[in-house]
Amino acid sequence: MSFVQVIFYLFAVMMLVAALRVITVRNPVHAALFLVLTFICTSVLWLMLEAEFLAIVLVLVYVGAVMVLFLFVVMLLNINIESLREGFVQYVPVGILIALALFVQMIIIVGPNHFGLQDSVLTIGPNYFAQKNFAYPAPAAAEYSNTEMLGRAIFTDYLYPFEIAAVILLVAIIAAISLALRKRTDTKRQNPAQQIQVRKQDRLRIVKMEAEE
Amino acid sequence: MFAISLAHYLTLAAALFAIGIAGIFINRKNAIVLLMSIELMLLAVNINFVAFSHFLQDSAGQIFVFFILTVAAAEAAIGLAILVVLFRSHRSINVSDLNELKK
Amino acid sequence: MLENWPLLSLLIWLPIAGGMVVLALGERFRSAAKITALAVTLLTFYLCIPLYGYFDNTQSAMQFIEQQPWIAGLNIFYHLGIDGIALPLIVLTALMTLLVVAAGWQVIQKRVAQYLAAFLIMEGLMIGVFAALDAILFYVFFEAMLIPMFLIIGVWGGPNRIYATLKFFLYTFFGSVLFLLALIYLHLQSGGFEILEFHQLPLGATQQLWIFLAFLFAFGVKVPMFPLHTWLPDAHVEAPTGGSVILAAITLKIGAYGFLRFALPITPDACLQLSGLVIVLSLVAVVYVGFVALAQKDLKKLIAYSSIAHMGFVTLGAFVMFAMLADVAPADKTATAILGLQGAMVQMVSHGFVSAALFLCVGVLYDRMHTRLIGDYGGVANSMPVFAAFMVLFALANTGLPGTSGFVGEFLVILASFKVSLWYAIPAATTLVLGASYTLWMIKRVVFGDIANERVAALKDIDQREFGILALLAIAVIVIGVWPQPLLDVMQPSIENLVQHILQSKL
Amino acid sequence: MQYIYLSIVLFSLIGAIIVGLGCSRLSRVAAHSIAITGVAIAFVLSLFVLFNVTLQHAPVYNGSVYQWASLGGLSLEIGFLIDGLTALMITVVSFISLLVHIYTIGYMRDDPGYNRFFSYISMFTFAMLMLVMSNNFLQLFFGWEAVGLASYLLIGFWFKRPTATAAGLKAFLINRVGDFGFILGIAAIFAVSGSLDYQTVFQQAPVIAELNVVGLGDGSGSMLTLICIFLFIGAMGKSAQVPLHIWLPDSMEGPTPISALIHAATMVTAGVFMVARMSPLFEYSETALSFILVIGALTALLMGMVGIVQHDIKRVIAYSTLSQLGYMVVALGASAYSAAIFHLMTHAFFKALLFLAAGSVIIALHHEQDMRRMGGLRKLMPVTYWTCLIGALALIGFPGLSGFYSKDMIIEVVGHSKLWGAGVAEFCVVVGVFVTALYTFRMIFLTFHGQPRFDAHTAAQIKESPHVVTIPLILLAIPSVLVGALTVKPLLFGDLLRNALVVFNIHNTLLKAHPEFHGVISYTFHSLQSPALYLAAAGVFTAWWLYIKQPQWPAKIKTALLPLHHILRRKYWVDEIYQNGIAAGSRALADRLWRFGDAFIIDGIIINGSARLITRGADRLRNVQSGYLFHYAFAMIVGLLLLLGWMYLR
Repeated sequence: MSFVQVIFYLFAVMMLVAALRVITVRNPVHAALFLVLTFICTSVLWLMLEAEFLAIVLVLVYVGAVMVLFLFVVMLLNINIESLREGFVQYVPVGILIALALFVQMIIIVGPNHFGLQDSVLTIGPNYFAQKNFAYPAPAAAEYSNTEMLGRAIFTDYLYPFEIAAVILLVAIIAAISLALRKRTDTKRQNPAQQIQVRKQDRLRIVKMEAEE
Repeated sequence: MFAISLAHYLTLAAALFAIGIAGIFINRKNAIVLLMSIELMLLAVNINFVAFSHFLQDSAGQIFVFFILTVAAAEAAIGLAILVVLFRSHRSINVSDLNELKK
Repeated sequence: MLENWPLLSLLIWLPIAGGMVVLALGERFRSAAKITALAVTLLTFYLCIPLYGYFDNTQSAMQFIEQQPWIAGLNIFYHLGIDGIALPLIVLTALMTLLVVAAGWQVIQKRVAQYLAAFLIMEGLMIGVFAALDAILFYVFFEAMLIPMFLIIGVWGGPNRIYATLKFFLYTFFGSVLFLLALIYLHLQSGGFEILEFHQLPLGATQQLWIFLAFLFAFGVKVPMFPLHTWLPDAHVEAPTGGSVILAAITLKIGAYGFLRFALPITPDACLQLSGLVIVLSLVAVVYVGFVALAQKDLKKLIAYSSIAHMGFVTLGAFVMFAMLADVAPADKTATAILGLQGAMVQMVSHGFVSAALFLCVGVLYDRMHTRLIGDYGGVANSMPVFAAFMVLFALANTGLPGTSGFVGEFLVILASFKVSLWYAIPAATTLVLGASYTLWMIKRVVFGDIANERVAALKDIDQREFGILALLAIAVIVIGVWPQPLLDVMQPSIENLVQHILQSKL
Repeated sequence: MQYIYLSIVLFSLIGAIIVGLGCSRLSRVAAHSIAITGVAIAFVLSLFVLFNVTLQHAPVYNGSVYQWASLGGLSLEIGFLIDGLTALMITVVSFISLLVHIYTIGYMRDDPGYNRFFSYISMFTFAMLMLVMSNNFLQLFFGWEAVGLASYLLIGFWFKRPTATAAGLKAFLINRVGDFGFILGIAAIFAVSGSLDYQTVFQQAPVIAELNVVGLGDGSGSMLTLICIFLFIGAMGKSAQVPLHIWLPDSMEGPTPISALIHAATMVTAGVFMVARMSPLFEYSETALSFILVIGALTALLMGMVGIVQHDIKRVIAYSTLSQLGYMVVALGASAYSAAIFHLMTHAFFKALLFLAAGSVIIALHHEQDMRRMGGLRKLMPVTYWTCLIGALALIGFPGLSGFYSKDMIIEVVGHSKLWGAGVAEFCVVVGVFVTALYTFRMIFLTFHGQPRFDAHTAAQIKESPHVVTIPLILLAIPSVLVGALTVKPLLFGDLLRNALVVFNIHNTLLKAHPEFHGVISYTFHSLQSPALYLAAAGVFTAWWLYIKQPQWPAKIKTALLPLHHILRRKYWVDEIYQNGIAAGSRALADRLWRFGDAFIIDGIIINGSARLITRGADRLRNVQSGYLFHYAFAMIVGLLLLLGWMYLR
């Protein structure tokens, strides 16, 4: 086993285990943390695929922002875990069954031989992972910069989609804010504009009283 | 030499995807974990994209992942915002309580 | 100067833009909205004058052509143009909208601006239908027209309006979906959506048959032809007066216009093959619906059924020549076809005036009494003599009395059908008896007799506004009846051209 | 000349329009002056035209006024055909119309609808003139329907009376049944000849006579017979022949001037005029002529008999009109068109006279129409009595009076007819003479002779009618006496109508009856030998015996012949058949068709049924939409599984 293989298997197994824990742990906070672990393992695998920029983005944006958001929400909401886990055991067999079926199907359909990357029809077995009439790509040159390459592509050929993606994000921000924002009526705060506009008669009431003996 | 081939990555992604699916089934009432399962599935797809991009030496795959990340982030943000609103009005994020459309 | 203007576009978009303005003015500027609406309809009607004036009725080709690319990828054009068949209908549309706006002046209390805007937009769309030379453009106008009418019935209608609007909408929509299918098929065959190219398109017998069936459904619902007619009485009963007027005067004509513009020239052989069916349905409409009209207790329903019977004459006139035997001399066939088609066209225009007038009359009564049941009336002539005179005149026109427009179309169609066969002419001629029975029996119960109740006694005769509207229609009805030649002249070359085309087999 | 023809129709139209539009604004004097001026001008011009045609032998005028429509090689025009027949008809029509206009001033004096009435009768005059002056079928049909319209409006003139509006509706609808045949006849003529112009069609008559009907039976029916019968159905409606006669007695609901104008003198004669005008066609079809003969004969006898048992003075005259129309139609059937026109003319005068005289009696008695409450009016209303007596004598055919010549001629020509049904017809018309005399003098005796049967209070108020009423009576009495003797030669044996009528020699019964004409006097004496005269005398005598000499006898006869009396009183149940059979039947049919056909089958089953089906189906299908998120997710995943499976298996 080469070093690359060791790394790959190590992180692949770690990722799968973490993913499994995401869906099985009782506490959503733990689930979120396991999800973070899954992402981190994935970013290592992406580094191995020479997608450095995306690997870093995954950690920075996903782990750093999205997952934190998840954690925030989970902790913010006072969730009754027990009611949510009703029927958990009952559905485990179904879930496993369907997941397995899907897995098998995907291996067959989305597997390499379906795309003409392997010459045999279907060989599930030791040769399944062998790459036949398809050369391993050469390692990138030293001066190659994945970020630069992506940047060039995004700002030239994919400019429109990029802008659209930006707008989508903007929309998402606005939508999220407007959804989650609520006017609280029970807080006490000052309104300077109103304060300035106050006139005497609003505050002062002159009451005439009989002089007491 | 037994290098890491495309098939390795595809199989891994398939397994991750299947776990995501299983997650949806198992946690069918917990909206937050549902969202997480969806993230897992998206991640599986992304792995496929990056792997193909690498082995086919085509940067389009990575660009696509870039956009998927954008959309997924947006989706997560809005999904969570909805969850917050939902929780405020229902005091629960139990998916079984969410069938107002039918009524 | 005006002849270089895009008159047709103006006629279409001016009312639509006017409708938007009226809509924007809204309820807060009620009177401004009303005046704008009236001004727009007047201007639109005024624009019909140069349209008629510059129309060259010696040639059969399309005139006032405007063509702009619209959806280039599918060869769809913004292509407008009219011939002698469309011109009278456009003028009729402009006139009727004007009358409807005037008729709704004080009557409508709820959301006047929206009401008027709906009619203005409707007007533009209807003119668009008559002027479109591109099938998709036609289809868009044809469908868009449903929306204002749907709203008019649904918002300002009677108590059962939801049922009526749904029925109206579903019926029409069902037909037009089939129409769209036929258009797509024709597009695949010809590569474009030009109606005039469709006319020349060679089609096999089976293809024609299916296309014709689609057309038959689409336009048969609109006309409406016999088994597809039950939406009309309901829609009329529930619609406000203006809605009924437009529905009867214009939208029914769009069905018949569709037959003349699409079904006859595109699928002449299928028309020939199925002419027996269409003729029988038309005759059933005349006889059966005539009887059904006799049984009605609701004024509007009665007039609605009478409309169906009269539209039966339109379809009869349009199809009767196909039933002529093959061994008849071509010249004879052409003459009969021209007779039948001219009769159908005159009947359309005449029915536009007469049924509109009758619905307006019912509207006048309804505004005062808030009932449409014949039994609630009686002796209206005592309290409303001027109105009674108008109503009797229009009723007589409805019975097809010579000297009124109602006679011309029926007479020509009966002449044409006898030329084809005795057995078509006899049921057609029963309209003389049936039409007179249901119309005049209604008149007897509503207008004549002693005053039925104190509400009738308290009726006020029509005011100047109503008088003006009814007088205008009365003049139109009598002028066409006494001298139909100018109307026929406008249509003659186009109809001759159409007849030349449809009597040639495409096979 | 063309302008004169045009002005004849236009002046009466203009009168109608001005009075009609200015209905409520014009004063009564202005209204009747305008209307009467219009008709008077029409009358003077008609007289001029008649002189022009008779004395100066003006050629036949046939020209168009304007083109109504032209399409596909067919030209429909409005135009005039002026020959002897037209000239005679327009003179009669405008003369009687003029007198009725004048008479109306008195009769309708107290009516609130005075101006409207003048507008209607002027319009009616216009329509009738258009009808008779037409040179084509289109205009003929126009006039045909327009007189129907005028009669509808005039019968229902007192629109507050339910009976009047019902009678108006009935008249219009029955006429429409006739028009149904008529328009089919016109359409048939167009189909075979390609034209609606009289001249063109008549020229093609020999060709048309050879044609057979396509699609009828074995294809051997003659087209021309079909056309003629269709046209005659129109005439049956307008001229009130059995079985389309029922509207005429009911039309007596209208004001009396209308009964005189429409239902005696002009409108009902339109059918007779039309058949005479179409003689070039009818001559070719013996079947149609036989049909006409039999229908006319039945009308003549049966309707006369009903007249015997009527109590309403106007109804007696109305049934008399029916009977006399039957005579005219019989003459048409015997191909003696000129005799029919001759009788039409004489009848127009004396029947208008009778109606106006009856109207005079009715106003004097304050709208009392029942003869059982009259009697002894001879002294009180001398002018009315004498003019009415002249009319009655003319009606029964008193020698020398106008009716004598025309009716006697009809009886003679029927005897010479060789057509199928001529025997029956002859029997009917001969017996009809007795019947006519009986009911006419029954009316005279009941009304003017004997003891007054009204109370003294009424008697004190009765006085002779004003001049506007009596002058028309006198003016009508004069032609009722003279016109027969004066015109028998030019009409029957001269060439006044020769241009207009076509009679084949084989059918020429007139020629057979009178091979030569030796002058009016000898003709009169010749007729004195005929049995008709003695039958009429017997009728008068019977009436005198029953109603003056032995007034108790009628009641005895009535009990003795109760079934017969019943049949006559019920008018052969024709009204009941129409009312309960056809009208009620079609209403019931209409109701069934609506409720069952439209409401139940189309709306109930097809439309709402399909809607219900969809609703129910959707209700089932809706359960799939649980609203639970995981159900949808599950569905998606299953879909994904299936998709992948499909991709693999592909």
